[in-house]
Amino acid sequence: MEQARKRLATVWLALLALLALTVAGSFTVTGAASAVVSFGVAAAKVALIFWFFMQLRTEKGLIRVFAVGAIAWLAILLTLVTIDKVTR
Amino acid sequence: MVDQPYSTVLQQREAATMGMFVFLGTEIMLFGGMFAVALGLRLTHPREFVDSSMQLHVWIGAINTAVLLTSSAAVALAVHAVRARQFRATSVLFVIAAVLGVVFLGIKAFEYATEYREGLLLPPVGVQRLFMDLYLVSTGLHALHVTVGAGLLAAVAAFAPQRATLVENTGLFWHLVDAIWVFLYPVLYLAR
Amino acid sequence: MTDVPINKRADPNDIRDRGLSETPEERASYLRAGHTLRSWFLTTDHKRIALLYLVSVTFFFFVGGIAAALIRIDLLTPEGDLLSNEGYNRAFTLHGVIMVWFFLIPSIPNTFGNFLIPLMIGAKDLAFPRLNLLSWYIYVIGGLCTLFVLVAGGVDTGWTFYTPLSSMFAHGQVVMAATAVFIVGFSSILTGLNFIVTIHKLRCPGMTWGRLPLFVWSHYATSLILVLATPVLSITLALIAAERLFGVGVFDPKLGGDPLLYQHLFWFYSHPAVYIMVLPGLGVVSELVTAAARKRVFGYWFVAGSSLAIAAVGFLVWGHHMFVAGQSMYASAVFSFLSLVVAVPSAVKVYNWTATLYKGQIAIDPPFLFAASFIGLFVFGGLTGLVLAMLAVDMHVHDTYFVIAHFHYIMVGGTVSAYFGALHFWWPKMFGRTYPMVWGRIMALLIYLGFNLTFFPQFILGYLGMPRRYHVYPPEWQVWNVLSSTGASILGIAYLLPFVYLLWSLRYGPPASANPWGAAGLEWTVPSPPPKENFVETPVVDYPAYNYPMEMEEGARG
Amino acid sequence: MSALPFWPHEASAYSAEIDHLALAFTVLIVLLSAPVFVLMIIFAVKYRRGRTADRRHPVNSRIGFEISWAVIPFAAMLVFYVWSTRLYFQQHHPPGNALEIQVVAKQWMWKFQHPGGQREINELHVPIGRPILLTLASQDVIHDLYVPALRLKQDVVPGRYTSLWFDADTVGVYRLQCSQFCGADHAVMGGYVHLLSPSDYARWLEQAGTDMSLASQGAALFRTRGCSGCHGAAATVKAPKLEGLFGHEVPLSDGSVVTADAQYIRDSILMPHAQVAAGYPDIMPTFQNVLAEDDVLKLVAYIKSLAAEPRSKP
Repeated sequence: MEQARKRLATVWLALLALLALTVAGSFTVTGAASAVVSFGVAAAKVALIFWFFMQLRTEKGLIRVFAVGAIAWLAILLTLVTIDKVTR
Repeated sequence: MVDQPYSTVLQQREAATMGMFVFLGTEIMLFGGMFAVALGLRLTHPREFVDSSMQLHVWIGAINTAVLLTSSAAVALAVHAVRARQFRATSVLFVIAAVLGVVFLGIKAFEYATEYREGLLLPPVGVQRLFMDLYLVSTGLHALHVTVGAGLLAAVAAFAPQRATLVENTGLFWHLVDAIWVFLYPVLYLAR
Repeated sequence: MTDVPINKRADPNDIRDRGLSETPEERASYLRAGHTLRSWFLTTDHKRIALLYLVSVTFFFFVGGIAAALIRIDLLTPEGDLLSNEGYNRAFTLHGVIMVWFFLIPSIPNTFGNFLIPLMIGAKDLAFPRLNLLSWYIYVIGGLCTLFVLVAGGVDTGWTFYTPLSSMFAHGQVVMAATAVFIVGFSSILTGLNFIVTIHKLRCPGMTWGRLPLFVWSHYATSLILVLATPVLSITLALIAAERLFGVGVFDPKLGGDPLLYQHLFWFYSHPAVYIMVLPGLGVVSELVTAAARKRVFGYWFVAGSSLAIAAVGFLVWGHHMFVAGQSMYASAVFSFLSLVVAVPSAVKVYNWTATLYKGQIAIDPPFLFAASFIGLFVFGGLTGLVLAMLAVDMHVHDTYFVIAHFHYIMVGGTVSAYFGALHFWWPKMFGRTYPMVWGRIMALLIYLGFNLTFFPQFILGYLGMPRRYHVYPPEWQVWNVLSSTGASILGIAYLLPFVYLLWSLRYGPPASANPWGAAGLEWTVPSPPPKENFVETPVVDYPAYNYPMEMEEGARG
Repeated sequence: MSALPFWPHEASAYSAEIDHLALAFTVLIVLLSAPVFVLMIIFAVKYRRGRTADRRHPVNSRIGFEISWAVIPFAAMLVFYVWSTRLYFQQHHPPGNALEIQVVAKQWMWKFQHPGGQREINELHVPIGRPILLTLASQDVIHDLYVPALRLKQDVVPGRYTSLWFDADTVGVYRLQCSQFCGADHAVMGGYVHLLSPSDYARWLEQAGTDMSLASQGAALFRTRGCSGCHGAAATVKAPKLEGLFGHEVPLSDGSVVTADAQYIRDSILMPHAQVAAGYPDIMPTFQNVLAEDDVLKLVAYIKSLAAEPRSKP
């Protein structure tokens, strides 16, 4: 029990550290690198939230699939819109 | 106690969790439309998008992100508590999370007011106007979710902190509202 | 048999009673479990909610049908004489909005899906019965908003709400119409969510995925689209409403916005929505064909898998609505290719149904006739869809009557035939009464003839170059339009027929046995109409789907 | 024309090829769907319930069948995919020597501007035997220029230029229509394309006569709207010179490079802050509410006419 609470606190600190990293990144890098940093950090943060806060760590495989399924579907929308936009 | 179509408590709990995750998927797709608009806007007008983004208050956004992350951590602890049947702790943690949600809304309101004074909201012409419209609609929609979420947290804390499934599902909703902000923040504030 | 006086209550066990009396099954059924309005409007029984939907979608089908009638009458002459330009625009907009969101999308899933999924998988109800009722109320609120639009003067944007026309130029009730569609979207989402969880969690012991009826598979695929696509439409319409109400617009071309981005978002929902409309129909036809042939479906896993494949690939093809919209030609080439890919699973289904009939015991009853119409019209609609997927040909026929004919073959020829097929197949199960077969056969034939007469001429009109949403057209095209309107009146009469004989059967139809068609499937193991709790004892399944006896070579059976 | 038309006119070689494609595809449709119709009827008769027939050895699955009826139709489709996509790409690459005509769509009329300055409404006169390139702009909502006899259509999207080209070979008068729903009078937003022999076209140009070519009309606007005050030869303000600009690459202030095409010129006039040329201050006012789309097209024609002139040193 105590251990679980400690783990959640660690995750919380990690999230705040990632937030600091992404804010710092916004002042130092620009262009494509900036996008990589800010969205890489955001993805890491969301992964932590999903895995630890939302307890996907202990859920069954099916629930995990459902949790990320919509994200995969969103990727379809974003990818095909990008294909049109960059080749127009 | 098992409700009508179910035969076991476990089955009912699993159905509730699965239903919640499906619902969260619809929320992701709802905000996904906004992310697609942001992507389209940035691909068409990369320079103005970045310029407009730099006008926003990075630090206010950062503080708000920290507030939401903290609130999410409180909810995670509350779910932990309800599983240990510490209902009082669950209640307290949910109230903390709800209060942080209200703090988030307060900061957001202050930020809108500041932007209004600076003439950023509804600037007259051009791509910056499109960007600020996108900003308004997406943060507004998110703020609506925070309002609903904070209300749910408070209601569950007050009336039903012992109903584990309800506590967990409310928590899941709150985490997703947090996760969406985690993406909105770099999309809107940190484009460089 | 006509010697029994109609108003005499006779013995229910007497065959000449013609079902006038209440049968014991009916007395114990969900239909008699409470007679108050409250017992209907606050019910959480999936079967009663299905009937609530049946009544409400039928109502909207006829409201949309009246708009269609106005359109077809106006098109009888080349001049715009019945309706003004603006009036015609409002008629086809309402026809589209009502038929798409208030009839086609909820039609089969919310009535037959609701009624049958729990029965087919051996469950007592859907996973979230109260959510199911809420979903109906949301539908009703959305419907009332639409009726308000209708009364308040209509809306003139087309069902596609293209910006900047909808956001800056249209004069009608655009915000209210968008609100109506926004609201009814949540009804779809909740229904889809409910089905997904039900199918995952409430299958009875032994009901493995490999034993699920294909109807359930196709509703599972439909539900995935409902929950994944509908929210994108919601946000897109919310953006249109925000632009009209508050001037907060992200698509405004004057500011450098991109109207094509709106189209991307709209079709990301609305193309998969076509599969929301047709996948349940495909599921119905799988049931109808196997029951009519009394034979196991040919290639179960291919038919089941093709539903999921259609749902998945259906998300990758929306750009074929934008080939002439100014989309990048490379994107168009990608979308054109993917549109050919999505035809493969549809073809697999059709060929499998045909193969199912081989060596079957085919009964030429109304359900089979509807299924056969469906297959014929769906094949033709699907293949003309491939014509539209061809980039160069699409440049000619895009936004013409060719498109109108194509999607009506899918949605009216396909989905509506399946809807009536389902109604005729499961009517005895839902109400415990049988109807005169001959009337069902007549209706199926009338629909098939009327439909082809209505919509086949529109392919020719389209290739001749008649754009859609035109009510003023060159005189030399009048013959085709008159043919089409003639067909439409036959179709209109055919759609009214079931009101007579199905409603008649409710009182005078002979009682139906538990399994009047001799069909396989758990829903046929319970009494007709089913009791409130569906199954007195939870069933246990130890046999495959469509477990019809097979005729083997002599001696091979032993 | 007969009372019952089955087939639209073909006014170009391209139309004929589209018809060939459509007809060939129809044959494929028949080949793919006929087995379904024929077999359904045969089975329904032969295996009708109650009728004796050989029903032994029913088959419930055959992987070979499944794969063949998935793959063979798809392979046949691919042939058509290549054919039609090739035509579509060809349709997106106008030849360089095309006669350019500017089209402005607005609720609910079509305006056409010829290079010589001739203007017409809802009627378009063009010669056969040479490629014609239409540049399409919209003043308000999305419209769509559709000429069935040419088997061509293209949406006209506000905020950007789209284009359509054709090489007609049959003299005649053909219908043109708006095929994207554009509001109240959508159904009557049409007119005619007059495909003329080159000599008739020359005669038409003469009688439609105008004192000024499109480029000269643009030049006049250039002076009266104040453009020349900054971009003119005698200007003192630091503004990019426009001689020799069109078709060349322009370095922008953010480091990127764009080609100065019609779309760039249009955006620079209506949204001047979007793409600022490198080395110049961002001071140009927008002409968004001052100039209509057809005026902008005239200015584009004028600036294009300056392309031939030598580029002056900044």
